[in-house]
Amino acid sequence: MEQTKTLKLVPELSNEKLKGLYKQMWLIRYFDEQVDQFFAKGMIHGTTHLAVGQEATAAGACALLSDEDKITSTHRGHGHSIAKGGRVDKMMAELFGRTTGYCKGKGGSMHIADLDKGNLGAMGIVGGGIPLAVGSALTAHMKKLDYVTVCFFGDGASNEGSFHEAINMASIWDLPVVFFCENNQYGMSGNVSEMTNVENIADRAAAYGIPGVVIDGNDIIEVINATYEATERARLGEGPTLIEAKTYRWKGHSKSDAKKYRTRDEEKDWRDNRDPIKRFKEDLVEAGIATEDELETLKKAAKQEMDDAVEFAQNSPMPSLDELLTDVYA
Amino acid sequence: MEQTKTLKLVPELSNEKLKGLYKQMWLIRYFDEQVDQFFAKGMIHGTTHLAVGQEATAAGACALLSDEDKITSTHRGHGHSIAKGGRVDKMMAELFGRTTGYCKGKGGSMHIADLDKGNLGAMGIVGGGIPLAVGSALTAHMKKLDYVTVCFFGDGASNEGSFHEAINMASIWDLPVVFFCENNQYGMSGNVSEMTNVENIADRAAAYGIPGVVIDGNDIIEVINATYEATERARLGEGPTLIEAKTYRWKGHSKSDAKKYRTRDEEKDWRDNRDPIKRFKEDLVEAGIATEDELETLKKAAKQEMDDAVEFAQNSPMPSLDELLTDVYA
Amino acid sequence: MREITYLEAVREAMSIEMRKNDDVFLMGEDIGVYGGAFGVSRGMIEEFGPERIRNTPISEAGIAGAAVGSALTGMRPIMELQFSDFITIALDQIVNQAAKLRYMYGGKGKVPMVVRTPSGSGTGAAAQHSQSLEAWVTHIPGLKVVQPSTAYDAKGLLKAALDDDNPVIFYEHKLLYKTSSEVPEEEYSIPLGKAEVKREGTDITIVATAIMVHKALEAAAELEKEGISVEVVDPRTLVPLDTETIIKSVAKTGHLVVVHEAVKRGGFGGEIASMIAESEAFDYLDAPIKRLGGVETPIPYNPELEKAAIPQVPDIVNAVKETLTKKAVAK
Amino acid sequence: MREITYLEAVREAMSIEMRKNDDVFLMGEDIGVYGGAFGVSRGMIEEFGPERIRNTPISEAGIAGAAVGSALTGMRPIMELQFSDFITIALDQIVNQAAKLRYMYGGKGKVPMVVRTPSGSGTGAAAQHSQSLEAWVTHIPGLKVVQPSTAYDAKGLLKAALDDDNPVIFYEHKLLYKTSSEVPEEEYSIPLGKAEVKREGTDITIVATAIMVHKALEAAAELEKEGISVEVVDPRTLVPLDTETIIKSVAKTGHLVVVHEAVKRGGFGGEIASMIAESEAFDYLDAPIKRLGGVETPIPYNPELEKAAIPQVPDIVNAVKETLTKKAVAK
Ligand SMILES: Cc1ncc(C[n+]2csc(CCOP(=O)(O)OP(=O)(O)O)c2C)c(N)n1
Ligand SMILES: Cc1ncc(C[n+]2csc(CCOP(=O)(O)OP(=O)(O)O)c2C)c(N)n1
Ligand SMILES: [Mg+2]
Ligand SMILES: [Mg+2]
Repeated sequence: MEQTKTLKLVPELSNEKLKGLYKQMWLIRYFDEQVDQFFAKGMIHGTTHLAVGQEATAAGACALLSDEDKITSTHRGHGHSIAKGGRVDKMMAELFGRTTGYCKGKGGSMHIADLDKGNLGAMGIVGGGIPLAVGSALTAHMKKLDYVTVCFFGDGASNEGSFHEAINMASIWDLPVVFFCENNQYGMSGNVSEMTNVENIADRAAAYGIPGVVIDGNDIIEVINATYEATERARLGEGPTLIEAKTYRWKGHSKSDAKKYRTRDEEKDWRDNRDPIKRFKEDLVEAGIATEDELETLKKAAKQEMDDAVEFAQNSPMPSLDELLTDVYA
Repeated sequence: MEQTKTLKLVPELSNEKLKGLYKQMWLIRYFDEQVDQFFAKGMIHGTTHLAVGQEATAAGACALLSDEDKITSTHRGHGHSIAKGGRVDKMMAELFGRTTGYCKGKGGSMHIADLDKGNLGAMGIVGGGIPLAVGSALTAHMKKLDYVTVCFFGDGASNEGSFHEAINMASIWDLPVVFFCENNQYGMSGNVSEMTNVENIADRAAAYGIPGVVIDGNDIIEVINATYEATERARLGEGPTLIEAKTYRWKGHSKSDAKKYRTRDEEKDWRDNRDPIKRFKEDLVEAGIATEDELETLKKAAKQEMDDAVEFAQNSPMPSLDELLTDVYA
Repeated sequence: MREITYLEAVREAMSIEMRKNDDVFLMGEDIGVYGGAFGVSRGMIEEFGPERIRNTPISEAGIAGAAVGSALTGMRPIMELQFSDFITIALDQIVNQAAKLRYMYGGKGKVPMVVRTPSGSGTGAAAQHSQSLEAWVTHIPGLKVVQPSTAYDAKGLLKAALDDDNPVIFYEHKLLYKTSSEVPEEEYSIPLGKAEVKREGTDITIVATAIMVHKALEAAAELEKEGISVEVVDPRTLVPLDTETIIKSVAKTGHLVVVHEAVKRGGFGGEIASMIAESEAFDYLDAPIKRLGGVETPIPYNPELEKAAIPQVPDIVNAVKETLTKKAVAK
Repeated sequence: MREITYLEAVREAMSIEMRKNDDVFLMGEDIGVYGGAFGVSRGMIEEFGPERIRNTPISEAGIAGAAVGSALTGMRPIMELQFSDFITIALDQIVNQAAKLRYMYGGKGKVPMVVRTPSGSGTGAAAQHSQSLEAWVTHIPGLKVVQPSTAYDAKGLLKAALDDDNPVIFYEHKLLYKTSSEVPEEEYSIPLGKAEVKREGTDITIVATAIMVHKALEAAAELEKEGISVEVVDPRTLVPLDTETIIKSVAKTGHLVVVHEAVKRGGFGGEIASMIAESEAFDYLDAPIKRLGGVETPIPYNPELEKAAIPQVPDIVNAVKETLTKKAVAK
């Protein structure tokens, strides 16, 4: 396994899997860029939160999860959904409010869930998914199932009380859950350095006696390794881990954002010098896992998948008004 | 100042002040023991939470506070109230539901407040006072007043989201507030070692980049020193401190508690070997600050004050029914 | 038949279910050896062990969220919220997650959880431990809301709540815990959404909830002496609400008094009264509807003030008399 | 007179007050350079600086509690709660502390704070960002609750809220932010507890709140064409509620339709309808009261479903017609 050594990968991943991840990262990027355009054109209503620039965290953290494993996602959740096996056509249909969407058009961008694939859903309440992930881990613990739950949340969410209560509970019960903080430096506009008094969100692990790990969230290899170790630990019954992946969202917070709270230079730096896809591409090529051409083909395939998804979404039917009153109670 | 050296006191306190604290500790103990008896006899209704055994934390933490300085208190707040200058007659009258009580009989044991003395009030919601203390500190900060706010809460409260949100806010704004955790080992029944995964609650300071200090809460000298340092720091604009004082409540959680969650041996150990009043007495005598006789006289004076308070309370009038509808809106 | 207390009935309903179904467990503060703040779960940890009688930290939002997450993934949690006043802390998970997940997900997933919580005043615990906030949750689509008034109802309704695949908020009144009634040993279920006429009468209908059912019955007994025949309807579940039974009763009596302990303003009595004012029963109303509820103050500590803050038997008696004398004029 | 938007009116009221009174400050998430999620505070940090336009972490309970504590100690905070749905997180501090401290303390202390928060659906933000939960806070003694429907009202009511020594929850409707009306430049105050008849009429009264005021006015204009004269009453503040103006109108018209966006079940419409059903106006009612409110579902994402979830102009028109044809029979 010459190449994985070069990649410094801890778990073993086949070349096919690695190339699949590369394609997936493009799929995530294309999806959110497409959504951005549709919003700009007024073709999608509501609001949306794009994760362009953060592809490595979603793809890397979910890389080794099975369909039995669970995730909880956030308002910025398209990437998580794709990485957990979600179909971009059903996702795009959801954003178009169509019956073929993941939520039959009732949830929209912020609430995509795919329970069959272990995606417990995107939550629009910042920090709202953290206790929920603990509950999912509690089920695994009580039913002696060996799935793990990876809980995504942002740097901003780490200031919610739910973060504190939930991680404390998981820590005392040694639950199989991985708290995965995507620190993209900002909440909506608040910089993490203004909103917390610690250098790293992962430092907060000390409050719960659990490991706290800081990684480069734009290096998918680091993300895979850290999540692998944390999930292994969780499966062994040793309890939760708090992973903090430093990353950056290239776009504004949501559809309307003048981004006054940061500089264009800062954005350019992340975009030009820390693009997670570009970096993975270089790694793959250098490690001899794929050629530039192969990767270009994968990228094109991702684009094609997106184009198909858009077509599917646009051709899907709108829900009938009868749908309004269904699905409230089970 | 020979004696204060022996006492290892950092701030300077006059002998009178120290003797006053000794008497105050007895007043706190007598108050709560009296309340305990009244409850047992059915003379007071509702519920109550006694701090017998925890006298050093209240008395020590408030020892150097002025009337301008503020505290926020808890359901277990009689000691805090007395230590912050509260009058036991008005407190006892409150427990008897009389018009002469601190709250005119409307608040009862759990809600005694004395705004004139800087006691912002006892809160019945566990953790509820922590954000409130931050607000009080924010006022000091914004109005450039130099009072500090000491926020009392328990080990159990440190698992509430409000603890996390509030301390984080205070830490980023360097507010003049001291978070004073009275770790009496238990919530209502949950032992702190089962309910958190850290050795010390003070370890949680790491999550906010503030100092965390562990002290023996049954040694009033340690309490005075630690609070002094924290308030000095606060007044200098250097921000909050989290103090954890290890202590123990001798009585049950509230009026009905079979105390099945702990052993009689454990209770006996704290009572016999770590009585904060006995300890302070020995310190005072050894340091030559007071004689046994003098201290006995102070103790008797405290008892007398309590007896007077009870008489005052019992002879005070009940509120008229008209009182029901007043005081809702300012 | 044997009599047991309301508290025992709640415990029994939980225990029977937990013996049968491993997915059911109880989670909350001090529910272990302490037995819960009111002793409801006393003895349960001895039978079911600490995994299924799961003592939690003081973290209402965390507990509620863990309940939601475990329910979504296959468990059937019961959360004991120590005092119903603390729902203020747990509400996001209950209202924004539990109640909405299934709808937001287009009908996928379910959240079968029961939040059991003691409410009401009368214990001298003052403003932060004595509220009746059930109206809040009735306003939230996706939740069901139950308020048993007797031991018998408590056992049967809790069984139905536990069988329900939706989040159910189950209000237990503190002062009812020690009241007894005949309760079968075996399990039975009282469907959610079925009111019960607790006393039949012909002159006036009182719709009363929780402890007010008993006060209404007392008032009815007094009024009977004066020849006034009172029908007392206990909705038992606020959501779903058995409008049919209430409407039928009002259509029969032509007079309606609604009584609850919760503060009158914004209380669920408004929903019941307006439901009638909107329904066909409106035409049968011979006098304005009268609502009784708590006064517009926090609950005070002093016991006399505390009693005065909520409707008492004489208030109900008076309300009935007033309603019966105040005939509609213009119509 | 110049016209400004509702959003500008809110900003102007805050700014005027902040210029005069150093104790007033604004605290909330992203209210600084970002200008708040809806842009209400845009430009204010430039004028007042970051101390008084205080950007907070995402900590709704912490912010609310800090507001309470600062109010109790002499400041007059305005808290911007980014979406009113998040009150689920801040509620303990608002309900168990802010609303009750003064009463619990026997009349000592006061908590002069304003919680400003955008509510309502129509932006496609789905179930967790579109609710109208004002009924909850109306149920809590100690709080005041304001719901302006126009730019003019927003400015005047916010001034009154800022002057009030009690906690006031101030609901701003998202879809009203961009609506304009004539608004004086100087400051003025609209007393809390004064309803306004937004349109006079003789056949029927519509009591409508927030955005429903505008839909009711549209409906009234349509109905006028058919010769139906509609009076539209906007309570403006739910607590205190101007029952007098509402009763007077209903006594005049003999018919009442109540409309709000909030879910009908457990909504404040129940309070208004029952208040009338209990009042002397009951005798003048010629038909059952009709309430319109949101359907019993979370707010869906799809724009057509979203619209269908809350009352629209045709629904109001129909409700009026139904009410006018459905005369009371029995009385
Ligand atoms: C409880 C709550 N508060 C505020 C918001 C509004 N809001 C949505 S996203 C966001 C920023 C979240 O920051 P972070 O957790 O870092 O995630 P990111 O957006 O950076 O991915 C805010 C404030 C919300 N949705 N929920
Ligand atoms: C929010 C909330 N949850 C639960 C309770 C019930 N309760 C009152 S005191 C208490 C234990 C508090 O423990 P701790 O903070 O350690 O304080 P202590 O009682 O030991 O002084 C509990 C659970 C409450 N009053 N408020
Ligand atoms: Mg972020
Ligand atoms: Mg404790």
